[in-house]
Amino acid sequence: MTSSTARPAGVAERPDQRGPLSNEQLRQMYETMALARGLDERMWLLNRAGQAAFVISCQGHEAAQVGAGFALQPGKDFLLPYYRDLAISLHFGLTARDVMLSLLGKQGDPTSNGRQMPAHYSSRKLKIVTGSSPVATQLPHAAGVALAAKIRGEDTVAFTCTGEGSTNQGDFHEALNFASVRQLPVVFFVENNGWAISVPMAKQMNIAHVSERAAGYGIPGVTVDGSDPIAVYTAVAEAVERARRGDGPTLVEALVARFTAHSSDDDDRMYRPLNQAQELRANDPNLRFRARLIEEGVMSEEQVKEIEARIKVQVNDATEFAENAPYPDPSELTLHVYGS
Amino acid sequence: MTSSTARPAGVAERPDQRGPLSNEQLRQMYETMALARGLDERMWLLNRAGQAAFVISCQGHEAAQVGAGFALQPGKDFLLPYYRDLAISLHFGLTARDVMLSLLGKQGDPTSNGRQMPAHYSSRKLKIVTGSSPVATQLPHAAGVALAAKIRGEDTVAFTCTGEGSTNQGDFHEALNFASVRQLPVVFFVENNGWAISVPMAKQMNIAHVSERAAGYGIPGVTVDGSDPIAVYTAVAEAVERARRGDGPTLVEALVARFTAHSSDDDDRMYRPLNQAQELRANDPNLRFRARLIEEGVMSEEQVKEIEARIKVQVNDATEFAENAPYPDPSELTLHVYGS
Amino acid sequence: MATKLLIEAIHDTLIDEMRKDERVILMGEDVGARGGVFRVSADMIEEFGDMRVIDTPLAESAIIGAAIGASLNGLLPIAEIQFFDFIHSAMNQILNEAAKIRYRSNGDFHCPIVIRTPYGGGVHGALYHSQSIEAIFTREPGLKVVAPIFPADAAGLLRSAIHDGDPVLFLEHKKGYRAIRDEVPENGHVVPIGKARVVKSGSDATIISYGMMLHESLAAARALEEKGGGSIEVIDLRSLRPLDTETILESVMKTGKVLIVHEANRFGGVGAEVSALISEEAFAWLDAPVMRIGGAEVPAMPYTKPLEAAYLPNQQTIGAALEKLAAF
Amino acid sequence: MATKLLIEAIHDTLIDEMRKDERVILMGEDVGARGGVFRVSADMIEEFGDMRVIDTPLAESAIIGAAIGASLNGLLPIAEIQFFDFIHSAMNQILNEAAKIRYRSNGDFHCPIVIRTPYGGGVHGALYHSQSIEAIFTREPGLKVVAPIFPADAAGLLRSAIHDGDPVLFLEHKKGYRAIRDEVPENGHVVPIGKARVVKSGSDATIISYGMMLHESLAAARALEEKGGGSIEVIDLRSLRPLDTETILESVMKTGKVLIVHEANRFGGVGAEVSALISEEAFAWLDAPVMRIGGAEVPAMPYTKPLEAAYLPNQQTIGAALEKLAAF
Ligand SMILES: Cc1ncc(C[n+]2csc(CCOP(=O)(O)OP(=O)(O)O)c2C)c(N)n1
Ligand SMILES: Cc1ncc(C[n+]2csc(CCOP(=O)(O)OP(=O)(O)O)c2C)c(N)n1
Ligand SMILES: [Mg+2]
Ligand SMILES: [Mg+2]
Repeated sequence: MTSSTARPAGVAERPDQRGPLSNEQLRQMYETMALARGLDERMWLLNRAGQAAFVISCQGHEAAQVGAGFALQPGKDFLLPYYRDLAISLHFGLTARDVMLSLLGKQGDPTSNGRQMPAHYSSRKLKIVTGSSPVATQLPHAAGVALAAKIRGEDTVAFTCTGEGSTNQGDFHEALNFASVRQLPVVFFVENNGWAISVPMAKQMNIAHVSERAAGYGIPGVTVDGSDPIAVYTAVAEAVERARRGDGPTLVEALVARFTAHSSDDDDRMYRPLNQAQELRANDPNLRFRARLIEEGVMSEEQVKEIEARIKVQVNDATEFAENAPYPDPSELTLHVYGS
Repeated sequence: MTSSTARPAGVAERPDQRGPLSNEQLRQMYETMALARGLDERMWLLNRAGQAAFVISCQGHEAAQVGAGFALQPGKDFLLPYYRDLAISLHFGLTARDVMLSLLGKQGDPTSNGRQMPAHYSSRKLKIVTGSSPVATQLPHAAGVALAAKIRGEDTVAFTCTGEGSTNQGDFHEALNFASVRQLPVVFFVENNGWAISVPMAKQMNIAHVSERAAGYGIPGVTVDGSDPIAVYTAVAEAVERARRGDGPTLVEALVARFTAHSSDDDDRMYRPLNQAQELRANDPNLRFRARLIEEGVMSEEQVKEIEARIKVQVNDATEFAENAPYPDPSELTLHVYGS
Repeated sequence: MATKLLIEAIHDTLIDEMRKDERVILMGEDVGARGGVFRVSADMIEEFGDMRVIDTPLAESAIIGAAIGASLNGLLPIAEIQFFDFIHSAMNQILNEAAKIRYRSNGDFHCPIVIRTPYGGGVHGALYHSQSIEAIFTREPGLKVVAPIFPADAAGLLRSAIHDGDPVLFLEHKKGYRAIRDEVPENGHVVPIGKARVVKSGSDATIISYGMMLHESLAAARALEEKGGGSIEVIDLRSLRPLDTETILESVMKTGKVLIVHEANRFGGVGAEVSALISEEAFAWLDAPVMRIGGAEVPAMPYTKPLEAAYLPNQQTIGAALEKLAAF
Repeated sequence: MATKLLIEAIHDTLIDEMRKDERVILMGEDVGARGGVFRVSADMIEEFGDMRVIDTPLAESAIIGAAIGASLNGLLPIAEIQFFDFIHSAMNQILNEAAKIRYRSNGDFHCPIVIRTPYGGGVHGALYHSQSIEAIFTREPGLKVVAPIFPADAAGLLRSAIHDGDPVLFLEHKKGYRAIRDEVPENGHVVPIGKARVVKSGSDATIISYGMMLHESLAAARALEEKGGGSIEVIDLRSLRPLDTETILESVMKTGKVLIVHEANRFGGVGAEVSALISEEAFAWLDAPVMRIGGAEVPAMPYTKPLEAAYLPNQQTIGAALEKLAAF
């Protein structure tokens, strides 16, 4: 399989299978998806209440992110995320408190101590690499992270994410080409929600699937249903194996939905019909995955209640913790410009 | 046909045909190829004699360039060339004297009046658009030239050229994507000589043909034998028709050979075996085309002699003319920074 | 004379010029149905259609490169870069191409494009939605750079920029968009590129500024005068390249004391050139060192309130510098 | 002490550091078998192999971006940009990424890369093989910029740059490569980043310069002294960011007269910052206006001999300015 065109649109390679995942792992998958959603919804409340100046959402992307995350080895592999990657960042070890501290720009925010906008997830300890706001710049970084691993003979994988609109940037092209020429252990993960702020897919590129771009670099390109975490897990696991084997990069496109406006600064009613946003939510991957796990006997109603309860506690605790945390002192402004 | 992979490498779509070209046109084709070669060889002599500080060659690319040129309408279509495009620039109306004036940086050089390095072919009158030295920047320009034509409803085509190594630049990606999304009348012509200075194709990209990159933009990609001007004419004519019809851009890759070192500042013996350069010359497209036209009765030995004679006169005249031309006056330094 | 917000003056002038001249087009990310992320181009795609108001793919180098190409084929393109902070990947097209086309072709070609972009901070935009990196562009011969902060100047300079034969970087302070309201003359008001404006005349010292800091400077100057601290002249550069040397030097020769204020960091900022120009041309008239105030000398403006506030100069820091200057 | 060309000092130091530290790699266009277009990395791929000496595809943004990523994963990458004139498409990676990584992560990450690139003109390189656009980079907090023109300084500063924890732009004057030969101390000579050097001491005026113009300045200073025109101090900045404020101000306070000379155009050049700094910090010591000499105020250096010569400052133009300064 070297291109999505080998398959009907948006259909995963082995949608029926769930791969070698234990029921315990499947429940963890769901819990991380649900925690991300819970935090995300709380962030919007804080924004509407005037406590958070800016929010940008993972809502609709959780299944794709967590499915991918389970194919990686947090602590060993590197994650180079973009601003929608709350769910996979949680899977890599970022905590609810970390997220709320950065949302409110409070002292102790491990991603930047309040310097960056929210959603710029970062932690050297967790191997989540600091990113900027200009899109696609993390793709060449991922190639470089993988280059270092390859030079040292390690089987670490660099996993980097971006949106489909960002694949129109020169850095996307240069990064995939560089990674392919050097056969580097990197996976390029595109979360295709069909919109770049207000610009629909058709005005962004003249192809049906981003994965068709893989052909230009001589690497495999896959399109998976991003609403099915197991399908995403399967596709990413294969890409990760390929990378560890030394067979080079893969471009994986997950078809997802953007439930919210682009960000709290956007109003999507200007450019997409309200009913479209509603239709998208009607097919909520989190609800579908929960129903499926219950139906398949992987998770009991009891366990669901426990999970929801745990999440409620975490979200409340994180919110309170961040609200009570102090702001960085103004004297911090000039720290960390240079190391020496 | 949307990718070279539909065809064995380097074989043109209709190699047996010569398209609707008259014998007169075929002889003109040869004469332009030969004139370009004659000028190019003279430039090296002037460089070795210390009269020209810098030379960069079209030797080995002439057939591809002139074949393409005959599929266009000079005076109507725009050419956005790169530094090897001497032959197609001559076809568009640049004269031998123009070329020699720019080689020696003399007053009256129409391309820049001695400001740019040689081989930066340019003339507003001839619709040859000024270019820089950073590679691939002319590709977005070509998209823009085509955008203006489309907005005004003209059926003008923008034809732009670059080398295969330069297709690794972000601007290549962004230009082809933009042109495809807007379905612009532009033809992207890649002269693939297998080398980016000292870097062979295999270290530049992990694909067999640059034309495979077309798939990522949803446009046709073609690979043609650049040593056969008629095959190139046929492929480019089809791309030009497509553009004039309003059916958008095409990526045409011509497989050519670089007979010389990268430029007069390079010594290719450091990175490619001498015999390789010699083998390439053994298959000289100019000689093969001449033999073919004679063999097919398109051109007589007589006419060949006349052509060679005309070229000798032109090259000598241009050299003398440029040698005797004055240098720009130092006071010119500060002209044309701003218009007002 | 109508009273307009800065953003309204720009919006109305764009529409006016596109109605008057078919060659004018607008291209950029989200400029269509969204009307731009700040709504500068609100309702324009409805009036002019998507052949003249173009939602581009997310690729800044292509936006500028295609605008350049279109300008070489007879159009007068206005390219919007969504945030100044995202202009970097287009720098090759701006600095090596647009700015050099006239010169390298010995005047055979020219490149009449306008690059509009929101810049500046104080809106919780953090490191990548707050930048003031104009000095990267003002050092480039062949390029013009303007940064109007009054609605009338924005309208008048945008008109000049659209019809200028050379590439013009048109900087719009995003905090000023809806913070600055003022009168704008009707029908076709034009402000020439390269002319500064004495916003307030004075005799004891001169403040040279532009952008939102011009308003902080005005407030500081007025506050000082009210407590009898001296009469301060305030100059709005408006054009950052070319600089209005004449207006600058005239004022310096009158007051003998200069404070330069901008939001960008000091090192290598526009203020450095203005200061160097003044020492070269008006040294004999100086009664005190030319002083500069700028944003903090850190990579960019942080997000969280207290750090953002600490980054920016303000009426108080400017006032303190004025008193130091007056004391000389 | 061995005598070496500037290019030999760089070449030998690269090899020495790559032998000493496995984390050091070199990546760029044609750096392998070709040894770089100027042969700075001659014979290195043979010794270190193509895992540590990497011929990259023709894509500057990927070269810098991948170097950044490699540095974040434990390597000390040296990225070569074939000509300074081609660095523009990597500016997003350099200015928005490398320079801001430490700051934006609150010191959690840092980016120890070196960007080596040949700059400067006088070699018939025309508009795109002659540029001196260092001021674009010196204005960026978070980035360090050095421009050694003596072989010993090149060796010593390259060593410091490789082991510095922050991104360093290392500028190599291409005309100086084979024009400048001088002594280089053996084994591990180090020159700290941020320290200028008084190349020649004097008492009547100070020339502050760097790059090839430093040598033109020295020649002009000596010529003036020979005809009894006064004793001129000449300072080689060597580091353009951080600037050695101390050495600069000490000299100004001693001589009271300053001429700044660089190959880059004056407007917004490094000289503007140095001049502004001097008026702010040493105004009371100045006996004359701080003067600047730079390349012509045009988009870039033309190709043809007479125009290239007219673009560049030289001993004569510098000498003339010195005499003007002395006359004050
Ligand atoms: C280089 C650059 N240009 C513009 C922007 C402004 N911007 C932020 S997100 C965005 C759209 C991104 O769309 P996509 O890549 O599809 O990601 P999504 O938000 O849909 O997940 C734009 C234009 C930016 N961040 N960086
Ligand atoms: C952006 C940029 N980087 C580097 C160079 C230096 N350079 C000039 S030509 C060249 C190789 C181009 O190879 P290719 O595109 O295959 O064209 P060819 O010379 O083989 O025809 C390089 C690296 C340049 N001109 N522009
Ligand atoms: Mg999207
Ligand atoms: Mg080539």
